[in-house]
Amino acid sequence: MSATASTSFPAVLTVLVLVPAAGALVLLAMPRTRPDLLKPVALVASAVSAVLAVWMLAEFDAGSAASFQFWQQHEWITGWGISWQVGVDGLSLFLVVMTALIFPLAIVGVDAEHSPKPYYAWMLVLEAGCLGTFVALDLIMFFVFFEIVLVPMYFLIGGWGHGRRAYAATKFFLFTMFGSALMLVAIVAVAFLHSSASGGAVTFDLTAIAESQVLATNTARWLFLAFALAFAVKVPLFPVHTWLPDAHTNAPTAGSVILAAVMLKLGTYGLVRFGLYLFPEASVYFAPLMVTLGVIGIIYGAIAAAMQRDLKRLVAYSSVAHLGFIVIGTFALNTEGLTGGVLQMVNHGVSTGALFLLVGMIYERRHTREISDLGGLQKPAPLLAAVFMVVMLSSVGLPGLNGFVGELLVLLGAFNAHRWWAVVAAAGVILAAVYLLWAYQRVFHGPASGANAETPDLRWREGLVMAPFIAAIVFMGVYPKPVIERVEPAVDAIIAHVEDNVAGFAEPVADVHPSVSLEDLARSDKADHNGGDGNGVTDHNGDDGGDHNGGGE
Amino acid sequence: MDPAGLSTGWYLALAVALFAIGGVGLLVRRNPLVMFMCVELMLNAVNVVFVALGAGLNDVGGQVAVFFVLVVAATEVVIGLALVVAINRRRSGATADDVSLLKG
Amino acid sequence: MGSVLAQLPVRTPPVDWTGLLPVLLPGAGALVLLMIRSLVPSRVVPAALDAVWTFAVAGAGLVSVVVLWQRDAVVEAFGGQLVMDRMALFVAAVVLGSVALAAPTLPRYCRRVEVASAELCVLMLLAAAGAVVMAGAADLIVLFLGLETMSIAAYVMAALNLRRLESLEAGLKYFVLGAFSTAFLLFGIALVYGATGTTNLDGIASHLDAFILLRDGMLLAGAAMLLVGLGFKVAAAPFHAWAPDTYVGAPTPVTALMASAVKAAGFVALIRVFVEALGTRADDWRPAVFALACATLAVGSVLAAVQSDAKRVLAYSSISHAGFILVGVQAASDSGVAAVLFYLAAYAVIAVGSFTVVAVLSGQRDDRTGLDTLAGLAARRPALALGLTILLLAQAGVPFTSGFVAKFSVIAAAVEARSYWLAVVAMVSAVVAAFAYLRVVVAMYFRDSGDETETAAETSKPSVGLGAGAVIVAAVLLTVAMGVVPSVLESLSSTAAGL
Amino acid sequence: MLEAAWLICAFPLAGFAVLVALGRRLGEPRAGWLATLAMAGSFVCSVAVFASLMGRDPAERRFVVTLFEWVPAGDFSVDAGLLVDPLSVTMAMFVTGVGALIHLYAIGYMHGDGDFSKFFVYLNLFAFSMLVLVLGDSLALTFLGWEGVGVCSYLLISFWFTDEANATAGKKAFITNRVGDWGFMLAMFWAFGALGSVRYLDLFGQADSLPSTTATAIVILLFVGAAGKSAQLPLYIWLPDAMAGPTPVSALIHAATMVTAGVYLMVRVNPLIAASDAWAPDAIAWVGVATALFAAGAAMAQNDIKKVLAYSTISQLGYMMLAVGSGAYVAAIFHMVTHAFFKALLFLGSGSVIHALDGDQDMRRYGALRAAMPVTAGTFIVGWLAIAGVPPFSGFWSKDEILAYAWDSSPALWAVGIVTAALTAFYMSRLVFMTFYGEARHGADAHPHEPSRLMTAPLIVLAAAAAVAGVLNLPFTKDLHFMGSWLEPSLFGNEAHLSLGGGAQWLLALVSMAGAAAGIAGAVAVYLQHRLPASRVEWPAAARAFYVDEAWTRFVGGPGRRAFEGVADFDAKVVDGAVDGIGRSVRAGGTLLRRAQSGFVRSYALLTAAGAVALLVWFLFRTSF
Amino acid sequence: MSEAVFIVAAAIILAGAIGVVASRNPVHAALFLVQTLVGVSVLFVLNDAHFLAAVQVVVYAGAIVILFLFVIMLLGVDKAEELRIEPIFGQRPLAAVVGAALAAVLGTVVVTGADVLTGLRRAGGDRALDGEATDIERMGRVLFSEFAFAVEITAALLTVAVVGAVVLTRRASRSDGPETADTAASAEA
Repeated sequence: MSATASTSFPAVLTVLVLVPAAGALVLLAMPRTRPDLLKPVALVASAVSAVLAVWMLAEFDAGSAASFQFWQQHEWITGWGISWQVGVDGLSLFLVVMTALIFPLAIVGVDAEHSPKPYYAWMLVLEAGCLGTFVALDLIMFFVFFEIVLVPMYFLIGGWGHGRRAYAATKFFLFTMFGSALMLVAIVAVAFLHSSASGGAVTFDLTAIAESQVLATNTARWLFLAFALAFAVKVPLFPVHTWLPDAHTNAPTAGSVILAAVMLKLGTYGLVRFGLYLFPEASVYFAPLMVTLGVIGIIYGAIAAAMQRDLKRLVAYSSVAHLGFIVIGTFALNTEGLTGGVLQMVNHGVSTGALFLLVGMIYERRHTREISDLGGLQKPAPLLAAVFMVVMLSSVGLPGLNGFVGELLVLLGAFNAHRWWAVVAAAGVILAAVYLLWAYQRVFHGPASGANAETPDLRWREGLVMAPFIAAIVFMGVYPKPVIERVEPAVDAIIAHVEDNVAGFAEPVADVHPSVSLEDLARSDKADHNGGDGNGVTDHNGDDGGDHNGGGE
Repeated sequence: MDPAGLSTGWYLALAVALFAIGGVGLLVRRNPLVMFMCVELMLNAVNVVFVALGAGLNDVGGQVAVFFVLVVAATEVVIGLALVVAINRRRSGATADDVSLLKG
Repeated sequence: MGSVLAQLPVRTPPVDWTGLLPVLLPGAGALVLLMIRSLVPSRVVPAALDAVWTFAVAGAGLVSVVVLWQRDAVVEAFGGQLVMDRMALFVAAVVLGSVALAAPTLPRYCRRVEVASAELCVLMLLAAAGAVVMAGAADLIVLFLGLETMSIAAYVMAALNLRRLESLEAGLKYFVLGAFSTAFLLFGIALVYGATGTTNLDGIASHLDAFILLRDGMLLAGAAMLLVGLGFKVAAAPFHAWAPDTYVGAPTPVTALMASAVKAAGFVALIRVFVEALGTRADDWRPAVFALACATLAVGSVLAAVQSDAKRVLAYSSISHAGFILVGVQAASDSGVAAVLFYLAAYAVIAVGSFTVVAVLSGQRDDRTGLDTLAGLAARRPALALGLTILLLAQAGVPFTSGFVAKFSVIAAAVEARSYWLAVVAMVSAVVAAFAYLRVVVAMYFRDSGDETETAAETSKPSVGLGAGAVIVAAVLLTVAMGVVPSVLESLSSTAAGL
Repeated sequence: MLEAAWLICAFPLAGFAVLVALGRRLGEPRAGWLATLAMAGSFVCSVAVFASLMGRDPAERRFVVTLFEWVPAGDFSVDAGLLVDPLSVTMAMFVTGVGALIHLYAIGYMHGDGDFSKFFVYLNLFAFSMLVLVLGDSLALTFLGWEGVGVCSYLLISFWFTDEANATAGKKAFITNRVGDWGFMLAMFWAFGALGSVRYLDLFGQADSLPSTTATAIVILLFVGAAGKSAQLPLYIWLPDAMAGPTPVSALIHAATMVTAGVYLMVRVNPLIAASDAWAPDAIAWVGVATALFAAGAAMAQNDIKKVLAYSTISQLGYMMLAVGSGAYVAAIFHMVTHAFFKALLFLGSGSVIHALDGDQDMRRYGALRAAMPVTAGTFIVGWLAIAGVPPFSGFWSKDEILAYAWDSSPALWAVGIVTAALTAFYMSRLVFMTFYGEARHGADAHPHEPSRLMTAPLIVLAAAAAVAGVLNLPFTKDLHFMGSWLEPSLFGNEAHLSLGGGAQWLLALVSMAGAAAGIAGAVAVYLQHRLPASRVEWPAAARAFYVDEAWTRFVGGPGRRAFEGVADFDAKVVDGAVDGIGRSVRAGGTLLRRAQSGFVRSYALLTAAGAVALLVWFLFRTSF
Repeated sequence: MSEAVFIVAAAIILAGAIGVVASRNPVHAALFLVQTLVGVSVLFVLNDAHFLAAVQVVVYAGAIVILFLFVIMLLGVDKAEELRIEPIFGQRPLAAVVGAALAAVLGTVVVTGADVLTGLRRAGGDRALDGEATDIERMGRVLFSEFAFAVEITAALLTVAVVGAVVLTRRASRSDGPETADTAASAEA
């Protein structure tokens, strides 16, 4: 993929990553006497990068979305061929924007329950890490950010979480660390094998390695597995998903929001950027496996979600199901599927992030997440219920809201690639309705008794936090085109890359016929009339449909 | 005169035996002092090896090495005995097995 | 006739005094301090003098190292016996640096725990001198003597907290096993000498280059024995058993030194003997080192995960780090050596820093190191907790710390040498070890110090003190700096490795 | 005017938006009026569109209004576009028309409800979705409306959510529909896979190039969807429960419009049906007629007035599917329209009865109400005659046409249809007699009274329509076959041509009249003259709808739930257990290794020596002697 | 001739060694040690290392063993050690096995490898043993030329020894008696 630097503000991505980090340092330096300033500072820091991200979105050249834009490279560890190389293309653009936008919302929306200084500091570090992961174009740099995000999240869960927070935090840290342990080995192996095969110096430059496919088939497959394991844990795919429910359930609200909205995407994004792009052949080879796991995840996650007694746990498991869609879309290996997958990354970020915020609000009001303790909240809190309803419907995949577009494309793509898996996966749409509507009914419907009856409705601030989410949900459902047309070129490039580098692989597409215009139809009608206008032509009647002659010939 | 009249192998065999005995002694004796003596046995085995090989190589290096081994042996004994003394201050008649507070 | 020969002058080798400085300064400094302390009555000179002096001497040594580094010719400091090449200088820097980092903690520590600070400092410096000798040794005999100087000093230092029986026990165990392994080492030297006719490292190497041994039994047996002796010094399993007990029993600053300087010296010896002298026989010893590395990694990380004492966790973790460094040795390549050197430098800083934190917290008798005493430290001393956390995360290999870069470099070396499985084992054990560190973090952050009955007085607000504070801050800053901009240290270590 | 067809959808959408924004501030009754106006506006638009469409030459009576590109990805591209053709406009007209009337009625009916404005928010949203469903120019867009109406019905059924039963009913409706939607989606994917497009025009133009198996698969999958929406066996189960919603909702959504979407869809894709294997339409026909008979049987024994109407709706939908299956698309639409009139009428009537008796829905406590509420009674009776198939009321014509085509396709279908017709006549008469005739059985405290004008006006209009709608499509001569010729352009000549001559048709008509008469007579005998006790005809099996619903419930609540719990346990115990197990085993290994660290220096020495031996052995292997 | 001497010396050495290991009383052990040392010095003589032989006797037998005896007396630990019981389970059998294995392995390697020394035989130079110089002269020259630095370091080594001995044997300022409960506890940690 070619790369273009931004003329007006070349360092935008670097700054984007560094601003939150700097904000964290500032927070640490803040005097203990002014705790009231902590949140504003954190907010400003994250808001700045949000603004930068939006500016970037505006500047982004949709025409050349397949190439890395705002591209920039600095020396980092020259001796080992490691460089600070950043850039965004259609795949990462919206993930970056979403990340940069969700963090301020999460910071505004949720106050630190205690010790705000480290809390906001960790949040900012987390933001820097996530953004870094999405913009990194150097394998080591990617890995570095991919790993560093564990630390702040670990402390957020352990320090501000509920329940078995220490257990959940440790489990999260070790599980994901184990996943990426092998990836580091694989990364290094890729670099060395690449340099020895291509005779060049050792480099960890993603594009350089990916564009010159020099690895032996078998080696590439092994390495792919090492990468895939890391990403599968992050995604998470069945059966390495069990850290997710614990982490989500015990994390503080903001933590779960970020975890769901951003951090799970690190895995799916990695699968595209470092799976398909780096190992096209292996991706094709293992596509059935990945799709199978994805489908299992969809059904399995949905069923497990339906049976949860803890609202947050339920939403967590729903993520397992939704991420399954993304994976099958990715490994459908055609434009529709992959586009849908990328779209779904953003959609899931928005709707599940919003869901966790809402669950957090409910918890704040009722101090329980046990579904059985809740009920009838819609009476005292109609607005909350309404917002929840919209978000829920988008997560169910209702047409007209964002969830649908992604799912539709994913399933379309999957249907052309792995028909019967798509048939099963589509059943996941039913299950989504089952667990979410059931949960909604148990929480919001029915008579409100006791404490439930006094549940306060949405406050202004909360409303303002939710508004952007709702807006995004509706907009991306009604008019996803601007997003798609920025994503698709990059997707096409990836698919083309796969096709070029895998012998005998052709993108599984629908067989397209020339589009039919009204005129054609009218003409065929004419013919039909002239033919059929005689006295009762009997070969037209209902039961011998075999030789019905349809509208056109 | 010619030491090769008697093959180096014999010396080495002897040394190995001595070394092994010393090692086993260190493993089976509980009195720290005796354990140190066993270490001395092992060092002497080394000395034999050095001298024998040096002779075999017609090289003085072996003897030089022995010289330094002697020095080191001396210092080690000094420190070892000092340690034993210090420990016996706290626990008279302590055997090697008695000092096992640290474990796990 | 013999009389004729007797007339001939003895050709004493040329001495390059500046080249000798890295050895001379600590050695002479030790003697000077010894004299001051034994001649001048103690009320005249302040108690802190020992530490300050040690720091100054080590600093001076560092300066001399820097100066020597500027020379591009290999410095034959003392004939062909002490060759201060770049690697030697690098390790000398690590050794002296760790001494300099360990010193500032001493005044308060020695006063609190009542350890004879003068002798401690003297021994520290002498040990450092011995370590530097090991680094520069060009001859197995010299290497051996340097090693003994360092080790014997270490035995004594380990036992120096005379009021604490554990300390004496640590000394005794270290000593007995040390002597035992020394015997093996010597036997090894003897056999190699027999096989190659020389104890000079270059001599050995060139001899093995020049001749294909028809019968290499003696050589290989020697190699095995050497591996035992040196493996013991770097605490490689199964020769590690002394390490946990000694680390825990020894006065904490001494432990810090053992984990940093002593380890560094041991590894440089390993490199000198195996990678350089026996490099031609790498195919024979690499599998053995492979096995040692795996065992060390496994033992270190798994046992660290089940400890309930912070100091012991660190002890076992240092074993697992030894395993990582062995991975670099196993690569038997220049990049492997570079990785080892990088790791040694990074880990020296981390180790001294972490053990200093422990030393600050360890109370009157230097034995309050249980995890429960750390409970709620974050609330009582946020800065201290943060410092220790960063150091622990660095040990876990979290990015943007020197620990990550170090691990990366050894892994890279291993992969480059095509020993993928060793790399995998290393990474997996890193995860297990991470669990151990996280337990410490959990204790500090997520567990509030509930059972603060009698310990409260002592541990609730431990006073860090200027020296220790400075050390910790320095260690943390260095750790992070080396993680964010590793290229400096990376280029240094590769130069030292002759890359 | 055709370009402005989007206004049809725009009006209710605007109404929805305004009501969301400031519905609460508008309050009652203004919110209701606003919504009603929106519907009226959109009705006017659709009439205008209809007119301008009439102005064109039949072959030109198709028009596509593309608003914007909705989802363009790769080969897949769907626009937010409206397909304006006779079929869709017909639908649009009666949806908006009946809709407007029911909105009007609802203003009165929902009087005093706390969530008055919210009710109309939902209604307008529903109308919008329904119109998108009808006018959409691609399967995808239809699906958008399809799911939209589903959600609205969910929201409206559980409108009074404080009652668990309503909430459950709403959920049931949505989920059951989702099962159908699964079929719809797959059909959409398959169509895309086969033709690279889901635009109707492409489907129509290229239907014949499809392999017949593909076409069959698509049709069957679409029918699964249709069966969900249009409450065919076995997915009908949600509709009877859906009566939990407010009566206007039942009238609008669960009688007149939404439930007919399935039929509309099948008619819409007639070229695909034409291209599919013969068994596909037959299957549709049989499912339809089976549903019709089944539901009619169930309706005979219901005591809840709305349940009776619900089952009768299902049964009538069965008729429509029968029509679709036998290629009588015009008849299907014709019956859909007439049914919309009289069933809406009946529901609204029942609504005002329930209203009058303070929400009591049990017919056994009704009786002799015609005196108290003459208008309701009168209009209701018109509706009754219409649905019972008594000429010249509308129902007779539409149902008769369907039966004629059914006979043409296979006499067996016709026979079942006739029986159903007789049953229909019976249970409707039963309903009327129990409600308006006989002696009053309601409590003394109840004072049945005629509802407000707002509510009676729609009744009268609908009654009129129900009475005369038959003229839309009179069978006597081709020229009177208005609807048939009007819908021609949408059917591409796939409409089956009746093979039997006029005489035969007359004969069939007479038989069906006889059937209707028999049914009414039977009802008179049982419920007016009490010749034999009602219990003889109301068998319990029918009262419980032949236990189908129970079976479903028992399955979902029993094995289904257990399976789900099994999976959840598997996750908690096996998968997660494995993870924790690894951790535990590591710790176990650690504690084991700790033993080796015994603290005895001599054991350490032993370990060292052993290690030395091991190394020596290894090197011994490497030596060459 | 030399064979006979060797055999006798070897016998003495091994006997002494076994004596050291087997004698219950440390004093006896020390004396057996002397026996071994003397035997070794005989071997030195046999190899013309007269200087070393002398040093061996003087330093080892004369100094070190005396040191041992002093400490034994000082601490009064000259009581017989009970050798029949072995507290650590399986220590002795394992020790025997390991010792035997060690001997066996080393034996095979060394003996087979040694009868042809692979090292170079140096001709002439200060180091050659067959030169005219006496072994003392020879060692002197080599020690102060080639190994001068090593000799220097021994200074540091001895300093360490002295300092260490002093600091360890000096009475601890405030020794708090036999360890108390909490020491044990901390040791458990």
